[in-house]
Amino acid sequence: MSYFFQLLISGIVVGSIYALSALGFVLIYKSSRVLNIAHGQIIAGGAFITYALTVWADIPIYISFFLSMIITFFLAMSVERIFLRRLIGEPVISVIMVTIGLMSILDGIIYLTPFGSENFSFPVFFPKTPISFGGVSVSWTQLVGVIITFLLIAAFSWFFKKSTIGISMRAVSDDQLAAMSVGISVPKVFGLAWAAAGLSAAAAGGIIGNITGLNFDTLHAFGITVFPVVILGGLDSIIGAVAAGIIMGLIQQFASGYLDGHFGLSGTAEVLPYIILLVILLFKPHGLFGIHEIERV
Amino acid sequence: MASNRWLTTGNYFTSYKQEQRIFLTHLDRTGFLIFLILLFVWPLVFPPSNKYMLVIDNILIAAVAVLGLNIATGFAGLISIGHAAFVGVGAYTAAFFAKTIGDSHVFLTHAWPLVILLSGFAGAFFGAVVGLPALRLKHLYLAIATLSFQMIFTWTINFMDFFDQGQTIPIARVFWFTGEVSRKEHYLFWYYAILVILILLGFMIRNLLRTRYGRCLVAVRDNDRAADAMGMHPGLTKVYAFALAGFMAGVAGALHAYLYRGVGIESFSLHESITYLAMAIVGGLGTLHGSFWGPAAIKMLDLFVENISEYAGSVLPATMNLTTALRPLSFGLVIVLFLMFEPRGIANWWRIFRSYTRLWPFRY
Amino acid sequence: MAQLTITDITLTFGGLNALQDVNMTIEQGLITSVIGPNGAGKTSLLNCISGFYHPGKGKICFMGHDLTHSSPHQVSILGIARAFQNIELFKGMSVLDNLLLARHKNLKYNFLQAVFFFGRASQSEAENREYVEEVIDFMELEPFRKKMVGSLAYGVQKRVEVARALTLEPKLLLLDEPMAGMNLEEKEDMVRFIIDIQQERNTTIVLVEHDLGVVMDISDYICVLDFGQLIGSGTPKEVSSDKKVIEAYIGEE
Amino acid sequence: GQTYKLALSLAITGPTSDAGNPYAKGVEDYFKYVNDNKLLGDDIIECTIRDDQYKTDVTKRNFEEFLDNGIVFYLNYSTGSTLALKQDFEEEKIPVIPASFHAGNLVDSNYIFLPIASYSAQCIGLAEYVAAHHKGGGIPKAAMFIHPSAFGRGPVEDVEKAVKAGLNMEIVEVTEHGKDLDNTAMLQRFISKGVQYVITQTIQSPVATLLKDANRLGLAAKSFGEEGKLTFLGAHYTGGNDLIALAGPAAENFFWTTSYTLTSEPGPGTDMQLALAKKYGRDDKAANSHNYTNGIMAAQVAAECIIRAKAKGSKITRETLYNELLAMNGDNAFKLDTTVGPVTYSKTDHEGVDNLQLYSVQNGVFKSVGKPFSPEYSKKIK
Amino acid sequence: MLLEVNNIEVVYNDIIQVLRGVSLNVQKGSIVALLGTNGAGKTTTLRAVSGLLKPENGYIRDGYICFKNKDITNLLGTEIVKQGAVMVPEGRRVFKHLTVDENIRAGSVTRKDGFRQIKADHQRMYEYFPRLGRITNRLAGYCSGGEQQMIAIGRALMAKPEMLMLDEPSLGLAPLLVKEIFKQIQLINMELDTTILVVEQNARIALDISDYAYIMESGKIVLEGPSLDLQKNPDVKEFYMGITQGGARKSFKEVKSYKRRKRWM
Ligand SMILES: Nc1ncnc2c1ncn2[C@@H]1O[C@H](COP(=O)(O)OP(=O)(O)OP(=O)(O)O)[C@@H](O)[C@H]1O
Ligand SMILES: Nc1ncnc2c1ncn2[C@@H]1O[C@H](COP(=O)(O)OP(=O)(O)OP(=O)(O)O)[C@@H](O)[C@H]1O
Ligand SMILES: CC(C)C[C@H](N)C(=O)O
Ligand SMILES: [Mg+2]
Ligand SMILES: [Mg+2]
Repeated sequence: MSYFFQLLISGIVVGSIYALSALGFVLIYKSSRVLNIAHGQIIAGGAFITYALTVWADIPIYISFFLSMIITFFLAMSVERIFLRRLIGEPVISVIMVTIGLMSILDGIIYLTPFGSENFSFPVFFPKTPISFGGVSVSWTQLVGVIITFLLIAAFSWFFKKSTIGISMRAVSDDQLAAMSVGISVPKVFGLAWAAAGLSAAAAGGIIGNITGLNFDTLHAFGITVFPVVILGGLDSIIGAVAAGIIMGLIQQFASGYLDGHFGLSGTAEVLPYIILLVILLFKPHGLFGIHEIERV
Repeated sequence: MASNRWLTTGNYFTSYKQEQRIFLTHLDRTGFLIFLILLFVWPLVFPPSNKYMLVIDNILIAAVAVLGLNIATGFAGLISIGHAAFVGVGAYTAAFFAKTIGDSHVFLTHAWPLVILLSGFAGAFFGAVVGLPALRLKHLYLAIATLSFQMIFTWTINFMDFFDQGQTIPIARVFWFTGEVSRKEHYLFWYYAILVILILLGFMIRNLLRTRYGRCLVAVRDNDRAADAMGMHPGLTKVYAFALAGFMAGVAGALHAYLYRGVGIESFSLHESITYLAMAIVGGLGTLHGSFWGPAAIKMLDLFVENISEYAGSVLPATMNLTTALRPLSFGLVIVLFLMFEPRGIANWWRIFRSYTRLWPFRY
Repeated sequence: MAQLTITDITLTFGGLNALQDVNMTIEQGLITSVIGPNGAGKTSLLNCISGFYHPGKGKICFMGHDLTHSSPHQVSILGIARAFQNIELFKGMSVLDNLLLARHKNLKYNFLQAVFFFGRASQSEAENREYVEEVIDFMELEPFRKKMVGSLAYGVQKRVEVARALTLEPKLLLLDEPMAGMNLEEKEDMVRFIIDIQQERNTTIVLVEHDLGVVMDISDYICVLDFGQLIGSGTPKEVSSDKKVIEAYIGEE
Repeated sequence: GQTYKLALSLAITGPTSDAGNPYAKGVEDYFKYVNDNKLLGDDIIECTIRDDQYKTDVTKRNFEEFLDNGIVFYLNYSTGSTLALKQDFEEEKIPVIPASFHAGNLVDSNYIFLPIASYSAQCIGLAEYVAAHHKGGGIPKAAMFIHPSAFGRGPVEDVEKAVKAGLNMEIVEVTEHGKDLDNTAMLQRFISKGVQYVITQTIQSPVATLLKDANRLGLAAKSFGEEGKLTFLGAHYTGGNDLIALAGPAAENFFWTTSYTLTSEPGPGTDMQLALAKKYGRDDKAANSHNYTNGIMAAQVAAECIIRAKAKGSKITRETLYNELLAMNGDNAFKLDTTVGPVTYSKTDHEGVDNLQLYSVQNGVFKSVGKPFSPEYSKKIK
Repeated sequence: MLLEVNNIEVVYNDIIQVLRGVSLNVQKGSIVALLGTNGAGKTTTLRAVSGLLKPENGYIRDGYICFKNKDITNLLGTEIVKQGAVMVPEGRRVFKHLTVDENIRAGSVTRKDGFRQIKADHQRMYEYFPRLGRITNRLAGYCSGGEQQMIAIGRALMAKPEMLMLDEPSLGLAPLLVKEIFKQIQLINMELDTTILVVEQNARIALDISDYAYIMESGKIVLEGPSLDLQKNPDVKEFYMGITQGGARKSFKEVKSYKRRKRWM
C-alpha cells in the first residue's frame, strides 16, 4: 500500500512541477493567444541565472532564486518587446513560428555560456534527509517546489480573476481592437504577460534544476514535455494547468509503477500522456477548463 | 481575348474559361517552360559535388513535404506539428517492405515508383486518421492532436522490434533502365526522380486549387461555419486536408528512404516537424511556390551558417563556444527577422517582383 | 402550401429557454417575417432551421424532409440558404470567390478530374462562374467583384451575404437582419432585392428584421417572438394592432 | 609537405553535446599537437570538425562533403549515424572510428573500429564484477536502466547472453527511461523485485536524476552490494565528472567503467592530457573530462596509422590506413598512456582497447577500483 | 471647441483613400450626429479621432485633429483615451468571455483616481443601465444585442471620458431598446456633461437628440447644420427619414419606382 501512496505523492509532486512549467504557457496564451514554444529555453535560462547568482556571485540561494525571477521577469519582457511587438495582429501561426525562432536564438545565447555544453548542479541547501512518513518519502526540494508552485499559482489566479490589469489582460485576448478602444495598451499587456511567464519560468527552472541537475538538454526539453499538460488543462486556464499537471503526474507515476516491466512494456510514461490527452480532448474539445469559444451565428 | 497574349497590358477576358488559365500570357508560360528545362539541364552542364546534390535532393524532398504541409496549414489553416511523422509513415512503409520481403527484393528496387505511391497512400491514410479529431477539435487543440501523433509515432517505432526500434533499416539501391543506380550517380538519379514527382504534384495541387476540391480548403480556414452553410462538411473537409497533406508527406518519406538508402526514426522527429513548419512559413503560407522557396531558403541558410561558423572558428580563438553558438543564433535570428519584417514569406517578394514586371512595359 | 413546418420546438442553453414550444408554418412563396425584442430567440430559430442548433424537443420539416437533426451542410443541400446576422463571409477572399464557394454542390466533377483539370472540371467551373455573374448583376455588386470582402463597408458586406445565400439557389431563404446598419436609401435597395428574389425567383423568404416599417410593408405574414415564445402571429395588420405585441416590442408611438 | 585530410562529424550542439563538446576539443587539440610538433615531419593533418547536431541526416551530408574533399580517415560520433552510414563506409572502404562503442556497429561491417571495449563488453564487465563481489546469499539480481535507442539497447542482449552462458546473475528487468522528473515508481519496483544492482547504459543526466531519487528515497547503497539497497553501475557515457556535476553528492558510490585513464588518478597519460589542454587554452572542465581523453585517443589512433604508414613509405590512402589498423596487434599493438591497455585491432577484432578499469565515486571524485581487467564473458559469447 | 477635425484624409493599406478632406467640430457639452450612407467613411472618421486606424492598417495622411486644443493626429488609441475621448466601436464589441461586471471594470484601466471613485462609477453604470445590474455575472458573449450595447457604452463611460463617440449604437436593436439607449445617451450627456459624437443610420432619432449634425457621403461632408434645420431639409427628410414630399411615410412596397437624385451630390 505504501507503494501506492509513494506513487501518489510522487505523482502530485511531479504534477505540480508540471503545473508550474505549464503556467508560463498559460499566462502568455491567456492574453495573446500565442503558444510560446521557447518556454523550455526560458525555464533553462531561469535555472542557469539562479545557478550563476548562487555559485558565481555567491549570493545565498534563497535570494538568488528571487533575484532570478526578477531578472527573467525583465528579460522576458524585453524579449517580447524586441521580437514580438511588431507581430501584434499577425496570424497566430506566424507568431508561434517567431517563438520557434526565438528558441533557436536562446539556444545560441545559452551555448555562449558554459551552460550550453557543461553540467552543473546546485549546491545542497536543503536538509539531505527526506521527509518520511508511513514509508512514503518526499525530499525537501520537492516539498519546497510544491509550495512555491501553489503560492505562485494562487497569486496568478487571483491576479487574473480580480485585478483590473488581470481583467484587461483577458480582455485583450478577447478583442484587441475593443481593448484599445477603452484605453488598454495592448503592447503593455503583452509585455506583462511575457514578463509574468518569465517569472514563473525562473521559478520552475530553479525547482527542476534542483531535481535533475543543470543540463541544458534535459531542462529545455521540459518545454515540450509539459505540452500535454497545457492542452489538457485548456490552454488559458490556470486552474486547468494545476489539475492537468497533477493528473499527468499521477498518470506517469502510475504508468511506470504498474505498467512498465509488465507485458513487455517500458517507457509508457513518455507516451501515455499523449494518448490520454487525445481521448480526453475527444470528449472535452477545450481541455478540462479551457474556455469555450463563444460562437454565435 | 485580345490578339496579343504575350503581354498582360491591354488584355481582357472574353470568356470565363480564359480566366481559368494558369498562365495568363504566353510570356508566363514560356518563361516557366524555360525554367523547367533549366532545372533538368543544369546538373549536366555544371555537375555539382555529391554533397550539394544531396542538399538539393533534400530541398526537393522537403518541398514535396512542405507542399503537403502547406495544404493543411497554409490553405486549410490547420496547424500541424507532426508533419515529420507523416513523412515517417511514408518512409516506414518502404521500410516495412524492406523488412518483410528483404531490402533488395525486386519490388523495392525495380517497382520503386509503386512503392512511392503506396507510401503516399499510407501517409494519406494516417493523415485521415489523425485528422479525425478535426471533427471535434479546433485551432491549437487540433494542432496538439498532430503533436500527439508525432509523439505516439516516435514511441511506437522505438518500441517495435519489427522496425529495429528506430535504428536505420537499410534499403537497397534501385534499378533503372540502365541497370543499378550506382553510388556515383545515386544523387543525380534521385534528383531527376524527385524533380519529376515534385513537378507532377505541384501541377496537380495547382489544378486542385482552382476547383471545388481546393476552394473548400480555404473556405474552412476562413470561416468554417459559413463553409458549413455552403454545403461543405467542415470536419470532413479538414480530414480530407490532412489526408492530402499526409499523401504528400508519405511520398516525401519514401523518397527520403530511397535517397538515404535507409530509414531511421531520427529523421522524423519533432524537430523535423518544426523545421517543416518553419519552411512553410518562411516560404509563404498559403502560396504554392512558397513551398519551394521555404525549403530552399532554410536548407541554404543552414549551409551558409555552417560555413560562417566554420570560418569564425578559424579566425576566433580556440574558445569553441562562440562558433558553437553562432549556428543556432543566426538561424533563429533569420527566422525571426523574416517573420518580423516579411511575415508573408519569400513568396511575397516574388509577388512584388511579379507585380513590378507583370505589366511591363507599361506600368498601368 | 406549407413549405416548412416547425412543431413544438424547444431549445435550451444551460437552463435558459431560447425557444419554447414554438410552432410555425412557412408558406411557399411568401415573405414571412419574424420579429421580437433582442434576445427573443429569432436568430436561434433560424439556427434551428439551418441546422446550427438542434432543438431539444420538437420537429422541423422542410418539404417532406425532417431537418431536426440535420447539420448545416445537409440543410443547405436541401435548398435552404441563409444570410447571417453577424456577417459570416470568407473575409480573406474576393466577392467572386465568396459566391463561387456557394456553388460547391453544383460543381459536378470528381477528384481525379479536378487534379488533372480535364473533362467536366473546366466546363463545370465556367458554367457556375456564369451563374455567379448573374447573381452579381442581380445584386448590383459589379464594382466589388474582385474586392476583398473584409475591406468592404458594412452595408456592402451585408449585401454580399444575401448574394451568397442567393447563389445557393435556395428554395427557402433565411435573412437575419439584412438591413441592420443601413440607412434609408440602402434599406430601400435591399427591400427591392428581397421583393425581386421573392417574385422573380419564386423563393420563399423568412425575414428577421427590427425595422418595423420594412417588416410591415413587405411581409405577407408576421410571427412575433418574446422570451422564446411565440406571442402572436398574423398579417401585418393583425399584428400591428395586437396589444401583446405592442407592449413587448413596438412600444407606444 | 603533404596534407592529409581527416574529418569528424559530431554533436557540438543539441543532444549529447555535453559529451561531444570536449570530444571535439580533444580531437582538435591532438591534431594541432601533431602538426605543431611535426610528428609527421613536414606533412600535416587537416581535420575538418563539423557539428551535426546529433542528426543522422546532417551527418550524412557532412560525410558526403568530406568524401568530396578526399578524406582518408573518418571519425564519426553517434550510434545512430554510425549504423546509418555503415553501408557507405563499406562502399567507400574508408576506415572509421566512431565515438559510439556500440557492438552492433561491427556487425556486417569491415571498416568501423571501436576505440575501446564495446558498451556490451563494458556492461558485461560490470555484471562480472557484480557476480564476483556480490554480498549476501543467492544469485545477485540486477536491473538495466537504458537509453531508449539502439545505443542503450545494444548491450542488453549481450548481457543476457552472458547470463545464459553461465554468468552468475539474474536480470530482473530492463527499463528504458524517458525524460522523467521522478523515478520513484521505478526504484520502488526494483526494490520490491529484490533488485540489488542497477546497470545503467545511457547518458549522464537521467542517471543523475536516478541517483538523486534513490538517495532521496534512501534506497542508495552506502557501499557496494549493501543488502536491501541499490548499487548503481554504469558504462562509459554515464559517468565522469559530468555525472558528479549533475548529481552532486548523490553520485557517491556510483560504479563506472571505461578504458580511459582519469585525471583524478594521475599518470603519464593524464599529464599529457592536461599539458595538451593547457597548451591550447582549454578550461579545467574540458581538460578533466573523460570525453576529452576520448577525443584525444581517437585522434591518437588515426595519427598513429598515418605515422606507421609513412614509416613504411607507403602512400597515405584509405587502404593503407585501413591496413595499418588491421595490423595493429601483437608486437604492433599501439600502446598509449591515455588508456588502461593497448589498442589492438585485427581482421576479427575491431575493438581497440580490450581492458576496462572500474572506478567509483569516493568523496566527490572517481577513484579506481582494482586493476584493469578484461571481461571474460564478452569473449565467451562471441 | 472640444474637438476639431480639420480637412483630414485617411488611407488604408497605403492605397485606398477613404476620407477626402473631412472637417468637423464638436462643441463642448453638445451632442453631435454624423449621418451618411454605407461606406461613406463615418466609422473611419471615428477611428481617426480615437486613434484606432493603425490596427486596420490605415493612417491620416493629411489634415489634423485637435482635441482640447492639443494635436492628436495619428496618436495611438490608449493615449487618446487618457486625453478623454473614448469610442464605442461599431458592432458592440464586448469582451465575450468576460462577465458583464468584468467588462465594465475593464473600462477603467486608464484611470488613476483611486479605487473608491472607480467603484462608485461602476455602481453608477448599473443605475444608468438597470438591466445590466441584474446580470452582472453573465458572460457578455451570451447577452442579448441590447444588453451588449449597454455594456459597451457603460464600459466606455468607465474611462470618465469628456467626449464619448458612439458608432451606430442602434445597430440591430429592437425599436424599444433604441429608444431606451438614446434616452440614456441624452441623460448621460446632461448628467455627466459628457460631450457626445454619435454616428447613426437611424436619422430620425439621431436628429431628434442631437444639437448639430453632419451628413457624409463618399468620404466628404456634404451637408451640415443644427439638427433642427436638417430635420426640415427636404432631401434629408426624403432620403434619411423616409418622408415623402407630401409629408406621409413612404411605403417600402413602392421602392421599385423612379429614384430622385439628391441635390447635394
Ligand atoms: N450559443 C449560445 N449559447 C448560449 N446562449 C445562447 C446561445 N445562442 C443564443 N443564446 C441565448 O439565446 C437567447 C436568444 O438569442 P438569439 O440570438 O436567438 O436572439 P435574437 O432574437 O436573434 O436577438 P437579436 O435581435 O439581438 O439578434 C439569448 O438570450 C442568448 O443569450
Ligand atoms: N480596413 C480597411 N481596409 C481597406 N478599406 C477599408 C477598411 N475599412 C474600411 N474600408 C473602406 O473604407 C470605406 C469607408 O468605410 P467606413 O467603415 O468608414 O464606412 P461607414 O461610413 O462607417 O459605413 P457603414 O455605415 O457601413 O458602417 C469603405 O469603402 C470601406 O470599403
Ligand atoms: C556518442 C555518444 C555521445 C553516445 C551517444 N548517445 C550514442 O549514440 O552512442
Ligand atoms: Mg438575432
Ligand atoms: Mg461604419
